[in-house]
Amino acid sequence: MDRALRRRLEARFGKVLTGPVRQRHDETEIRIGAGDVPEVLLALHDEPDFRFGLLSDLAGVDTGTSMQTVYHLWSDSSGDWLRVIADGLSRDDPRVPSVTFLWKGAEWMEREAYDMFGITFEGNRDLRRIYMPPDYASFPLRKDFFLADDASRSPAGGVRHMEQTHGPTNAEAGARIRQAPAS
Amino acid sequence: MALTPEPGAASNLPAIVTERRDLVEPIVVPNTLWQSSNPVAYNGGQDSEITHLREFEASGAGRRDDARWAGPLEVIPTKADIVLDLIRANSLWPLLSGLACCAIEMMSAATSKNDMDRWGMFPFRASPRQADVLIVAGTCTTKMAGPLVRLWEQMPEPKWCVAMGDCTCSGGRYKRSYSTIQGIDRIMPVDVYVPGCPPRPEGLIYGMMKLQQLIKDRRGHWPDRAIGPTVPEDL
Amino acid sequence: MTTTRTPFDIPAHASSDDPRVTLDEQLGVFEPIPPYPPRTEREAEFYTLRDGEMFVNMGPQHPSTHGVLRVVLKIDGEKVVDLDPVLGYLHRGVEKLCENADYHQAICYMDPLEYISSLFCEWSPVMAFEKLLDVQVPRRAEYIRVLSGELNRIASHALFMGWFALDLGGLTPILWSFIERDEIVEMLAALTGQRMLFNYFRIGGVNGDLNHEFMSRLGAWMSKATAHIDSNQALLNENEIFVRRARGLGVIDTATALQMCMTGPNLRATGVPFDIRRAHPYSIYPELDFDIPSRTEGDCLARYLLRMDEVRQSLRIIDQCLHQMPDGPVMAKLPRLIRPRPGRAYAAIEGPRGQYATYAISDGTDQPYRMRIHDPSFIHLQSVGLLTPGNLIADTMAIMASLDPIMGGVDK
Amino acid sequence: MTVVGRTWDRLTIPGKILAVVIPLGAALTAGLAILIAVVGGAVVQFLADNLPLVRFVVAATIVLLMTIPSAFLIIYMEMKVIALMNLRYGPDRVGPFGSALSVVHGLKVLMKEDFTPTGADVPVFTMAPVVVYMSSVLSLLVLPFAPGLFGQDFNIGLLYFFAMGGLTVVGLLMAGWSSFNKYSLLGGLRSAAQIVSYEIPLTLSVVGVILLAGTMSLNQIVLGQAGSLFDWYLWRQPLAFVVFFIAVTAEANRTPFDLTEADSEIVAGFATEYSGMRFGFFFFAEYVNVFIASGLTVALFLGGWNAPFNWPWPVTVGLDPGGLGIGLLLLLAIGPPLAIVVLGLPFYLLNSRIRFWQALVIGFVLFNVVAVGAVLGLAFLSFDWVVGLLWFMGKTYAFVFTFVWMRGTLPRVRIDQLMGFAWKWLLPAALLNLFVTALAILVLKR
Repeated sequence: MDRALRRRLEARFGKVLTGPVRQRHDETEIRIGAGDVPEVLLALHDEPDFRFGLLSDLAGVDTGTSMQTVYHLWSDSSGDWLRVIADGLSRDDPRVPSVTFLWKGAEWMEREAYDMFGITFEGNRDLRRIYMPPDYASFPLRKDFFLADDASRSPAGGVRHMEQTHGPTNAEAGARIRQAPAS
Repeated sequence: MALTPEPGAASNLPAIVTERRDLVEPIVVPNTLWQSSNPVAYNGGQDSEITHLREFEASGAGRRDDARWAGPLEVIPTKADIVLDLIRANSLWPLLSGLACCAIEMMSAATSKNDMDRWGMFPFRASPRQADVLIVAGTCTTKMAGPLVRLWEQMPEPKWCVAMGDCTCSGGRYKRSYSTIQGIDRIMPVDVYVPGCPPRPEGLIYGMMKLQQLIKDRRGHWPDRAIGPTVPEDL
Repeated sequence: MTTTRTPFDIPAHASSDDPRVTLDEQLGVFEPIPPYPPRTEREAEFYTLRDGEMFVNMGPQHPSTHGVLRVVLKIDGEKVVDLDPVLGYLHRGVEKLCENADYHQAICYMDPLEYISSLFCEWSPVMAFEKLLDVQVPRRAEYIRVLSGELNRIASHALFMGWFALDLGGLTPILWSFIERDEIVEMLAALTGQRMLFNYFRIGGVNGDLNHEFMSRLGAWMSKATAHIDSNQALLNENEIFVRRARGLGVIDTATALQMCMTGPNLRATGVPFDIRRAHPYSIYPELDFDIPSRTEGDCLARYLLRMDEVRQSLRIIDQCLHQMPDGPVMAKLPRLIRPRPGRAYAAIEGPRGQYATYAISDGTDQPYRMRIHDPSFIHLQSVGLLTPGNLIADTMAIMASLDPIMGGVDK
Repeated sequence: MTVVGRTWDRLTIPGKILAVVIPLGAALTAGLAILIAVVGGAVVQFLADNLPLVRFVVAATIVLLMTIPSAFLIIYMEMKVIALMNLRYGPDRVGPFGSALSVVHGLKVLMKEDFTPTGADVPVFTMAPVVVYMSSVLSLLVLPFAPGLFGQDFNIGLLYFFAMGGLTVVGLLMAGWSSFNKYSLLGGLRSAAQIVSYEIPLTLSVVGVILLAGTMSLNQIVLGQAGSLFDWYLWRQPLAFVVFFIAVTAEANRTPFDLTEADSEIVAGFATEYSGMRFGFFFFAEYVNVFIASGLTVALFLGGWNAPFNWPWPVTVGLDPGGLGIGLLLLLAIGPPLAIVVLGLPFYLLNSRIRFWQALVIGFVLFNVVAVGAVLGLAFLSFDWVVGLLWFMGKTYAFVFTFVWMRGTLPRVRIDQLMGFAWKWLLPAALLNLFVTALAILVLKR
């Protein structure tokens, strides 16, 4: 656990952070608003204090109430993985600036997050579905997309793509959207 | 064993198949024994739209026996068919198409340790036009279903299909997934099922030898093929 | 003067992804152009043909796409002008399935991701779950993990060698490398009970201790492994045709590789000795003595040779593991039903292709709330679009093979 | 049920066969006798008047028929040799050591559905395999197998050979164009570029040989190399030999120049859309081409049917069976049974588990082997064409093995390397060889 990194992060991004800097095991976590993603990541990438040169992972998360995009970074100046969570995206129209200007390799990861969650990355010049076919309408990894108990016994026999045809409002009584823990 | 549909079953589905004729027709075997806890999840419980095999059956093109088995060879006495089947059984060129994990074991079956070449199954043809047997090795997803069916239809008769692995036989570990086909016998006829996740190369070779036996028993005859899962006659 | 043809000029026809395939009666042509107007800038740019160019649809069934990848090539004669990889033909929805399975079951879904290096696919989620649970893994279990993992790395690199040669037209190397791979896989089957999808790592340890058959097979193999690897490489390394085709092909420099988020051998071939085993140590790797090979050329030949160097380092690691392995249990004491406290964990390991990472979120139930799988194949395949344009069709396969993507991992 | 029907039913199966065959044979014999009596003389006269034509037709037919077994043999050889190089067994179930497998593959291909894709140019699509196959077969016509054993001895034999070999590219281009498939098109164009490029060094490299032999007739070229190993043109034209071998490998579309059907790049090249026997024609033509390439290399540079050493002793088999008189009949009657007993007796005496009749069977088999061997040996000593054929085939199959070996070992070159190699290295080398040869002849003859 790198205490110095925590102090440096708090000193540099104190105003931008929307939550406390958390540390557990070898991970450091900061939370920022969606609009601050380019500045924060650019600073982390370029400034000599941080030098987070490697984008280790980019993921979308559906917390049940809002959307998040999560960036994991690696730096040779710190022993920790840095997790940057862009929080509070609306579930109806999640939008976040793209980081392809920094890491061109983030393009496909953003496409994947778009395909699975419907998060729009502004600035990504190839934001289309990557896994599911173009005529697919649902976003499978959203929490209001329910899996069948056994797709092979369903009427369509699993031959077609499973689609989400109902919102949470008309879900049956047993169906409850899982919500992420508050942490 | 007589089973009656449960009261909650969807009414627009065809009745339980009873005749062999009916077994040829449907792609999706209607299930009346079970109902999804969330029926709307599957686009309102509609039938599959993959109907090409059904249309093919309806067109009657499959019933013409042109150049498939007899054709110009009809003049030769019937006993010649035994020889022809022997020849076909001993020269099975698989299509070089692996879908997923099982493809590695399929390749392993063809390489030095388990040498499929010994039975004349080796030249993996890259083009479906020259292949005899389609080994569907690996998970078939719904996106891959169309290309896979096209591959099958591009292969010239007589042709056979071997479903290798649990995913292709029945869905396997992806039976809940939103994007996999729960057994490729829903979209194309299958001659031999080789279960396992993945089966050992010896398993595949055993399946291919079973296929040789089937060919010698004249199983590849198109009109005799049942499309859809193998359902007991009395169901 | 160039004439352009846009997707709008093409009469509507069925998509290749549509199972109801209908060929246009009059044309009889199946162009890979999508039947809808372009939705992104890049799509519009790609699916517009200039004079003399044409599309070639490579895949999803093609001998050298390493699975069910579909690549739409825009070619001008033999020269590749541009290409558009179309993924998803093996998308099995693993992440969603993991969210609907409990923690032990989720590991079971990991194996088929990168099916020739399954142990690494298990390793990163297992480590992430252990972080969530604050479990200390017994040292013997860590040693067994490293031992079996490095064996799996050798098997994976052996197959890489074979495929790379096969895509360059060589017939024999793949059969020779499959001999090594089969031997290793049989040995791991003696240890784990399965040939390919081992499902061996458990939260808090491994499934079973080393057994006699594994050890005897390993000993027999180790005594001749170096000689086998040398003879296999002699078939390629001294082959003029092979070297001439691979050298200077698909060169990528360090800055671009970092921009493309590359890791593993593909990054190390550009001169950065970045290896998570050293850069962000995990398991018992800090205690082991091994080198991180790196090369500066960044071309296909460097990527190939680097992997062959890694095989030798893996043999060193296996040797040390066998000598230093302590006694003790191989599983931590854990309840049957696992309910970690709510939290988030990220674990990354160094696999044969680069960084395998898992980001797991727990909400206090027995099922992961979100499980993100980061796969190096997915990242590396992306740079094919960067490296290929300007080269020939035959080079496309060589570049793709040298990056060593596995479609199971790419499509999840 | 008539009398005939009842009689027919009582017959055994051999009886039924004989009952059909004997009347049929009698009728045919009678008909043939009448036919020969009526038009026989005229036909014989016509044939005698047009002997070259008859010879051509017979030779063409024999050559056409000969390609199929030799292709089967080479296919089997390739399967087995590559398998052994890959450290596996290869085919071993169908026939002894799997030797029937190539025939089985061929027959299976014959019985597959014949398929024409939508949008194909049907006449061209149908003709392409025929063109490819016939160009291979026609090349064989001038290849000298042995003294007196060749299809036709043209005085422009080599030119004819290259003309026919160049026709292959037309067939491949037809296949690539008419298939209506982009992979096929790429394969066809690749083959056009490749064969046209390699035709030039190929032809130029043999000009030195032509200068040395003073003729373009393959027969004369082979005769010019008569003598020992050191009279072969290989030693006088080493550079030409290397250039020729590389170029002929490219002409035959073999590894490492098999770009036209590179299955890891363009699925199966020009043959992508071909199925059934049409594909079989391509498949066979490839192996016939291998045979032709090897045979031509042998004929031009390795002395053709000449033995690699001067035959050290004069062979005269002064056997006159007529001299024995009635003894010949006695020998024929008594000799074989006696030989069978003599050959089988050791097995009976030395192994107590073998019964007498089994020993006799063994003796019979051994006697046949010995007799066939004796006859062949006699023929080998007596007829120079048997000797020549054996030497020619031995050398040719050594080259076929080399082709298979290269396939098992080498990766494939890239198209630009392929073309660059032809134009930058092979062509200058062939020209250099030509100038040096011409200069040497000029200087030495003066």
